Amino acid sequence: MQRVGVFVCWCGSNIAATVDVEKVAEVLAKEPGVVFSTNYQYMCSQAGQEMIQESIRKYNLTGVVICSCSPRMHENTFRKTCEKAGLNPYMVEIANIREQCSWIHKDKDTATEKAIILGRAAIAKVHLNAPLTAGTSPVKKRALVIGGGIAGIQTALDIADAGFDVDIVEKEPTIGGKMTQIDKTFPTLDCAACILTPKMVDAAQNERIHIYSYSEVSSVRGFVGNFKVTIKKKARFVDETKCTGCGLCTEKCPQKKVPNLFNLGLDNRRAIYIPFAQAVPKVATIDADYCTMLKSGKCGVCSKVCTAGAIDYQQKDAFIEQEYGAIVVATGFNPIKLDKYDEFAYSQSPDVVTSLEFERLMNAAGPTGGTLLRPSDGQHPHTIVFVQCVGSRCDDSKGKPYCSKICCMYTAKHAMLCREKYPDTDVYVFYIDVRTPGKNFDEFYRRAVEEYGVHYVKGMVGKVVPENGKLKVQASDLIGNQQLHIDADMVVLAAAIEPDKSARPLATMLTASMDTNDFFTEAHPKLRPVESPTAGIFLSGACQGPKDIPETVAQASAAAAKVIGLLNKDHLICNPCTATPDEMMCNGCSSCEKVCPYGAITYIDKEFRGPNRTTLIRRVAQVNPAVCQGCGACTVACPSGAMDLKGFSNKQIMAEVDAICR
Amino acid sequence: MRNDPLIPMLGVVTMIRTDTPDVKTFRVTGIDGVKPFQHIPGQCAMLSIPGVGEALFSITSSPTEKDYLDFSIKKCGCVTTWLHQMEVGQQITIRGPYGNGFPVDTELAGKDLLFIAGGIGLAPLHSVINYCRHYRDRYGKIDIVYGSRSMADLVDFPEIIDEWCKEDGINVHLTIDNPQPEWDGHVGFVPNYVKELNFDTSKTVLMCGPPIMIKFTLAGLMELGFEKSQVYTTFELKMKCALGKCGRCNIGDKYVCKDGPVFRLDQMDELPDEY
Amino acid sequence: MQERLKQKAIELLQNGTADRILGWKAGEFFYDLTPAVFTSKEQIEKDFVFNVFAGANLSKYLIAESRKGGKVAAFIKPCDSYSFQQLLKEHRILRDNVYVVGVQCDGMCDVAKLGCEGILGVQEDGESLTVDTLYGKKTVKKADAIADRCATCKSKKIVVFDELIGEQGEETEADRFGEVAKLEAMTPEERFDFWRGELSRCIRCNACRNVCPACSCEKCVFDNANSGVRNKAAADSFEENMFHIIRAFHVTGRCTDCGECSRVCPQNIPLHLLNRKLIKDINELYGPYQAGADMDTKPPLTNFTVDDCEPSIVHERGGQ
Amino acid sequence: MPVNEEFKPTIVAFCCNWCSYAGADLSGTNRLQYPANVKIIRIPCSCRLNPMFILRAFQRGADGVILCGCHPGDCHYTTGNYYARRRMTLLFSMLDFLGIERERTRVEWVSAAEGAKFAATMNEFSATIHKLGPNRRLEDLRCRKD
Amino acid sequence: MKKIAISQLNTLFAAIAARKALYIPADDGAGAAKFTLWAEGVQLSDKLNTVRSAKDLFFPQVEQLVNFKMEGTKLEIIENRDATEPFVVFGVRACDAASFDILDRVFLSDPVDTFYQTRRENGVVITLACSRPAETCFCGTFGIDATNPAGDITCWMDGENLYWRANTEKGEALTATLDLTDCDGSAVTAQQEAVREILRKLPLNGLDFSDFKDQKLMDVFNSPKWAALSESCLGCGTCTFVCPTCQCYDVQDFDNGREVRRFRCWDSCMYSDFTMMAHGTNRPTQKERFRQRFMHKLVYFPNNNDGIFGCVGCGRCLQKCPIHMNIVKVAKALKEDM
Repeated sequence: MQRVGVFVCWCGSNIAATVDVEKVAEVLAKEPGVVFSTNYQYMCSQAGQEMIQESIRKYNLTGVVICSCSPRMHENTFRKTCEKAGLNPYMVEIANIREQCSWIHKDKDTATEKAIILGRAAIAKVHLNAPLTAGTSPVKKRALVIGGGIAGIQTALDIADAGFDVDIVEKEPTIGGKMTQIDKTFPTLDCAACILTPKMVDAAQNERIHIYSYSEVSSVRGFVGNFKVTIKKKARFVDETKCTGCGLCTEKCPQKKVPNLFNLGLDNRRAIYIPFAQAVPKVATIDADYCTMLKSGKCGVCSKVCTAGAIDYQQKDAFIEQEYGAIVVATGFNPIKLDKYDEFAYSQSPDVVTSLEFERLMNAAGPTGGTLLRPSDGQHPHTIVFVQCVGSRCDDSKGKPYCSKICCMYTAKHAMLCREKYPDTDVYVFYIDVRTPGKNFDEFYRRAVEEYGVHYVKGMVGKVVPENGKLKVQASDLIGNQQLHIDADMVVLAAAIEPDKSARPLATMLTASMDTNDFFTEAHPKLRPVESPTAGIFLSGACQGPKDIPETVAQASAAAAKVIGLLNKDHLICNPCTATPDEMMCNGCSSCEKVCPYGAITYIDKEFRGPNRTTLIRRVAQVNPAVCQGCGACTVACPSGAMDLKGFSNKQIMAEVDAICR
Repeated sequence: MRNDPLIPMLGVVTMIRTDTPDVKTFRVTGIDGVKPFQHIPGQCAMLSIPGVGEALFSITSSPTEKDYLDFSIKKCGCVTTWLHQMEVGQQITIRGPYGNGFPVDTELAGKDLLFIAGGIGLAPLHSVINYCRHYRDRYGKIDIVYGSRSMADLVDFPEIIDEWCKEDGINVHLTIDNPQPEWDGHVGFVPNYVKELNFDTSKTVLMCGPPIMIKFTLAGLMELGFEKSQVYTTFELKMKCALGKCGRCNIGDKYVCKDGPVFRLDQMDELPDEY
Repeated sequence: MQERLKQKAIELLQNGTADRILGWKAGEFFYDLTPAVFTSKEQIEKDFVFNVFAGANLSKYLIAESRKGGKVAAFIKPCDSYSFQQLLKEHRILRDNVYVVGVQCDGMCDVAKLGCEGILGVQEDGESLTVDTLYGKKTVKKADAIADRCATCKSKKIVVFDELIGEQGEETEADRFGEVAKLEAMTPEERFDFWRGELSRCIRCNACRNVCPACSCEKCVFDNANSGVRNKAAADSFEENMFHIIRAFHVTGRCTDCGECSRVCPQNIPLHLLNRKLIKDINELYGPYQAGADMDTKPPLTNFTVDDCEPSIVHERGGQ
Repeated sequence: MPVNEEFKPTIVAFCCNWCSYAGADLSGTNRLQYPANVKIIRIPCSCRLNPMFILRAFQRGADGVILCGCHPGDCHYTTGNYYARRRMTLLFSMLDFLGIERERTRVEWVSAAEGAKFAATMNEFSATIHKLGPNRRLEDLRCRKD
Repeated sequence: MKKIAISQLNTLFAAIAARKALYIPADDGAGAAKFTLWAEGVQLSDKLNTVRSAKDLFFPQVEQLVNFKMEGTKLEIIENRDATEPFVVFGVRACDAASFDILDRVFLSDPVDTFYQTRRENGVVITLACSRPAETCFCGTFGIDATNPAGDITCWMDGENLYWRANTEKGEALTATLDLTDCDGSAVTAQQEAVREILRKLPLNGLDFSDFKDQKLMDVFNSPKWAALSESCLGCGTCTFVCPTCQCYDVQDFDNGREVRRFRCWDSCMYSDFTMMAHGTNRPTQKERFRQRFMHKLVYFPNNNDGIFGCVGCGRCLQKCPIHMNIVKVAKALKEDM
């Protein structure tokens, strides 16, 4: 039971015109525990606030009920007002008698009656309020970026720029990600390597950035401001500190038949390799699956030729523990596997390629040295068919329901480049829609059609059949309303993109939520697009959804800005309205843990005093108040009612119900 | 309509005194301003705030107070918390008196009395002490040993200092558990203090306090040569009806609310150890 | 069967596998077995009983037994094994301290279904039961005396065990939801009258709750003065409903449908129908789910899919 | 059930703080009318709604209870309303199974922008309850107002 | 002795019900009998006994005591106990009839419980002798004659007639209002003989509790048997609530926001919160609670009540306990050590 003061606001005539404020104050004065009740023209005004403060002191109020506009409007104002008068800010309750009463009712008696009931509910609740104090937790001033593609690099650079240490964990031997494989970028057609590699070097040389290449995150504990992360540095059998990146070993290695994954298997490399010339770090890695030395103990050529003595066949996976205040996920994307798309003969003919493979075939550093040659026979293709939306916008189980967003533009780019370099080629693009919403995008596409003479055909390719060195393409032209049969030399499939496979287990570790397509969910689709709902986890790049490079970079910087904002704080102020378990009633059943979207609930085995001077160990829930956001899902999942929510406790809500139904 | 013993009468709180951080004393009269009923020291009454609950409390005031009943109440549960928030003028319900009370006019008459209390345990003894002070000539020497956690936790401290200590034939021995700068009295636990004081065994002992204190003090008294039949104590259990019917305070063949709450320790030996 | 169980119990004690044996103890009559803990060969030889009236689900006792130190061996029937695994899943039983002997079960009998007064003894022989009563002898087919819950048994499979006595069984095709469907087909008025008739008999003895393996809360909300729903005796129809609604809801997705609630109800209220209704709903709306069937599947109330049906399906689903 | 002309239903609306409560505010800001017998209780998220609160409301004399939350997928806490949806579906189904009028309970997703939807929903729900008459099947006689 | 033909039973019930509310055991539709307010069409059950005992009619499970109204610091006490109309209960068996002695000793001892007292004064108990006892019956242990039950009026029933004997003034008064035929007691005596023959064959015949009377309270209390006996007890209240002699109760307040209604309801010493206080309970495990119930019936109650046990041998707990633990098993186990 509190000593309650009730303050009824007129809000000028906004409330007073339809609610008899005097009567409300008068009736509420008779409620249990109410020691003072009054009304005033504008409670939120300076004078109104002073009146509240004076009354708190004069009547020794322990609870305040303000009947006024929506708490969404002035709850904070009044909390601060009361705090200044020495009352805990959470001892204030607002009865919303404007938006939810005076403004929706015309009849004064009805509105007055309702205002009284709403006031009564607020009084009933405030009696059960308890002073709440927001806790704080320290912030470790270091960030982790998971994924070293353009998103991760940009985020890391921005964070480092602001003066904070950043670690990048990259699972491949080099940072750079997908962009390293790309030849030119739309819509400017500048060379991807030219704009990316300087950034990679910047990252490597920045003393605030530490790159863990060929590494993975193996566990994450803790919470915003205080993550404890274990990083697994996979054995690359080369001492990074000694390797000079001279590349001699990669030339001498006798094992030559290793599919070169950087070129998507379009050519081969050695068992010891540096993915590409501008790799960062420029350090060799032994592919343990192919190295004869590691497999059979016979060979050792690389070790012999290495003058730096960097080869270490005994190297083991190393585990590094590090603490972070914030974690940025930048795990990126991959094109989907096309094994379910047999109609396009992807697995039957080497001349049916994905767009990313086509990218390598066009790249000066690629398997063909930048000359477009058919993989099957090394001949110049004369007719090329591009197929859009392979696995994108699918409603069947084969593909993805979403639009992969980048395909329309890179296909326009590919078509344009083909026609520019090889004007003798016929280029067909089959599409459902061409989507070009971006700066200079539509102009780019129109250039492809108008200036470069690319044949854009609205319609789907039904079948591709390899026949006599040609690819017979059957397609429909929806506008011309005819079936087309094209004898193509190459077919390029714009495969849908999907989140990297490493994202799902990572999300589990981070307790960050994902959608059904394994894209990370943002805290709010519009207002908090670069944050995960899990506090302290931020999203950068295509792990959140399909994106092109400028968008990725923009989001990367945005995520960095959020991280910087977080790391700038010495302490985080926690939301005081958190869930709290009553350990005496907790069954330890884990129901609450399963519904917590933030991973705020953990369990400990705790010793309790049992009957007759015995002790017993029970598994009980613990809520980390720094992580809990106070949604209350756990309180309902808990069968024993051990879990309750401060500020919205079971008793408080029931008291409101009772007051309303009285 | 019949007057059922479960149906209480109205009372009003006419005075509230804060004794310690968690003990307050409430003065209750009928709403007509008259004392609700007569009682024997050691008896109890049921106080209730409708909607919150009903609970049994020892009557702290002496029967010789003509106009009111006092209750010293420690804040520990639902009802007591509510009582502590209450203000003067609040109406509550009251029914009683319940229990047997101390045998002040029979066994205790003419005896030297030793009161031993710990913390809020003084409440039931307070009534007896003041009764004995009122009828001073009916009793022999009076010793009072009273201890608490700290100075602030000594209930009725002003009354003890200003009245009891100044009265002839009454020896008050106060103690607190731990030293405090402003305390110049004895420091230590009640059981040890009782042993130190080395009382002679002709006294009749009235004891009330936490179970652990009773246990060790009793052992101390035995060491000094006291018999269990010389020692009275009073205790409380969960009670609902206070009429010996609802079954809650049933221990062995006794109902604490009716056959107790005052027991002689040799009687308690015949009861199961469920208190 | 009884002899095999007895032998096993003695063996487990003697070879040190277990310090205590949880089984059933003989009563005054043939049918009143009491769950009991045995610690010696002598006790087992004297009192251990297993027969068609050993219906009690022993799994809930293991919450406490598994925490008493030492190891306890328990005889677990198929439906008990679901409860047992569900309790493991909720971290209520310490698995390491329990040795589970799975016992094949062909269905338990309901003494009321014998239709006899003054029963002096029951002789089990093959498929029939010979009942000796104060008023004469009577032979009843076992199949006719089988408990209702066993007649619609969901599974004869023992889902968790350390060793097995008898045969491992399979999930059955029994129609568990026939009675629920019959009620669903009624009008709301009829359903209301049906449940009022049933629930108004409730005496709030809490037998259903206290026997229920899913109701293993440290402190039940109905005993908790702070929960806002505490009640000791149903003061009126609302509280009769309230208790059973909340209880059913709290065991939703956790109830294994062992049927103990209906077995123990002194007023013969078919409480299992409430739980089965929810199981049926879960199966139909969110896909088949059997509590206790495994350790991993997320319980339906702590799980979701983005395209779950809307609550308005209750209106739209048709029926009455 | 005879419809009492004087019957003024009591309707409790639980609204999540982020979407529906704001939606209710918006309907006020736009001066959209709905009956005064709808009283709103603010909860942080639809997943905070314990079935016990609904039963409590019926016990104390509510004639209808409605839960409003963010649209699925838009939950401020990302997943809260998905859990609420399952819980309410099963609860409502059980109440229906017990013969309680299924129209007395309802869930509606109302975003912060849907002031009009909020008002329309409340008008409609209130009319439904009005037609249904007073809650008799889940009332506590001790709370009945004479 | 008077009689009336079985075919005239309904006429008899109608005649009684014309003056007073009449409760008779009738089938509840779920295979059990319960005391039901008689109205045209309600048939007498052929079950041996009701699940809930006749105690319900005198000490109902929930009973309104008093109301309070609070406004500010003011409090008002509103007495609103349910009016008790005169009533007749027919078909009470010998065991339940004997339970009234036990309940009377609790409720009618000083201070008198006026709620119970009023019902006792208003109620006329018509007992019905048993003809087909069950294996769980052991009223003989307590000296109760199932063939000659107490009550204001005793009845016997054979295939043709209901025999009627008024025992008290209340019984005589009711009898005087009814149209019954005089008869001799030979049919009754014959039935009694036959039934006594069956009673002798009951499995629990010969069960003797008298050993408990010679025991020291603390010896029984400290028996090592309690731990094993209570081990499987679920702590439910089934035994308590079907028991005709259990009378523990709780007093609770219900606040509907306008007034506070104080009521009492049955409680069970088997419940974990029975003796729970702010700082714990004095019977922390089921062993203590279980022991309390049986100690009360077998030792404490007889100690205070001239050796009368708090049990009448009706056998309800034997039938209804979910795990089949009961006073017979407890008594037998304890007696092994005596």
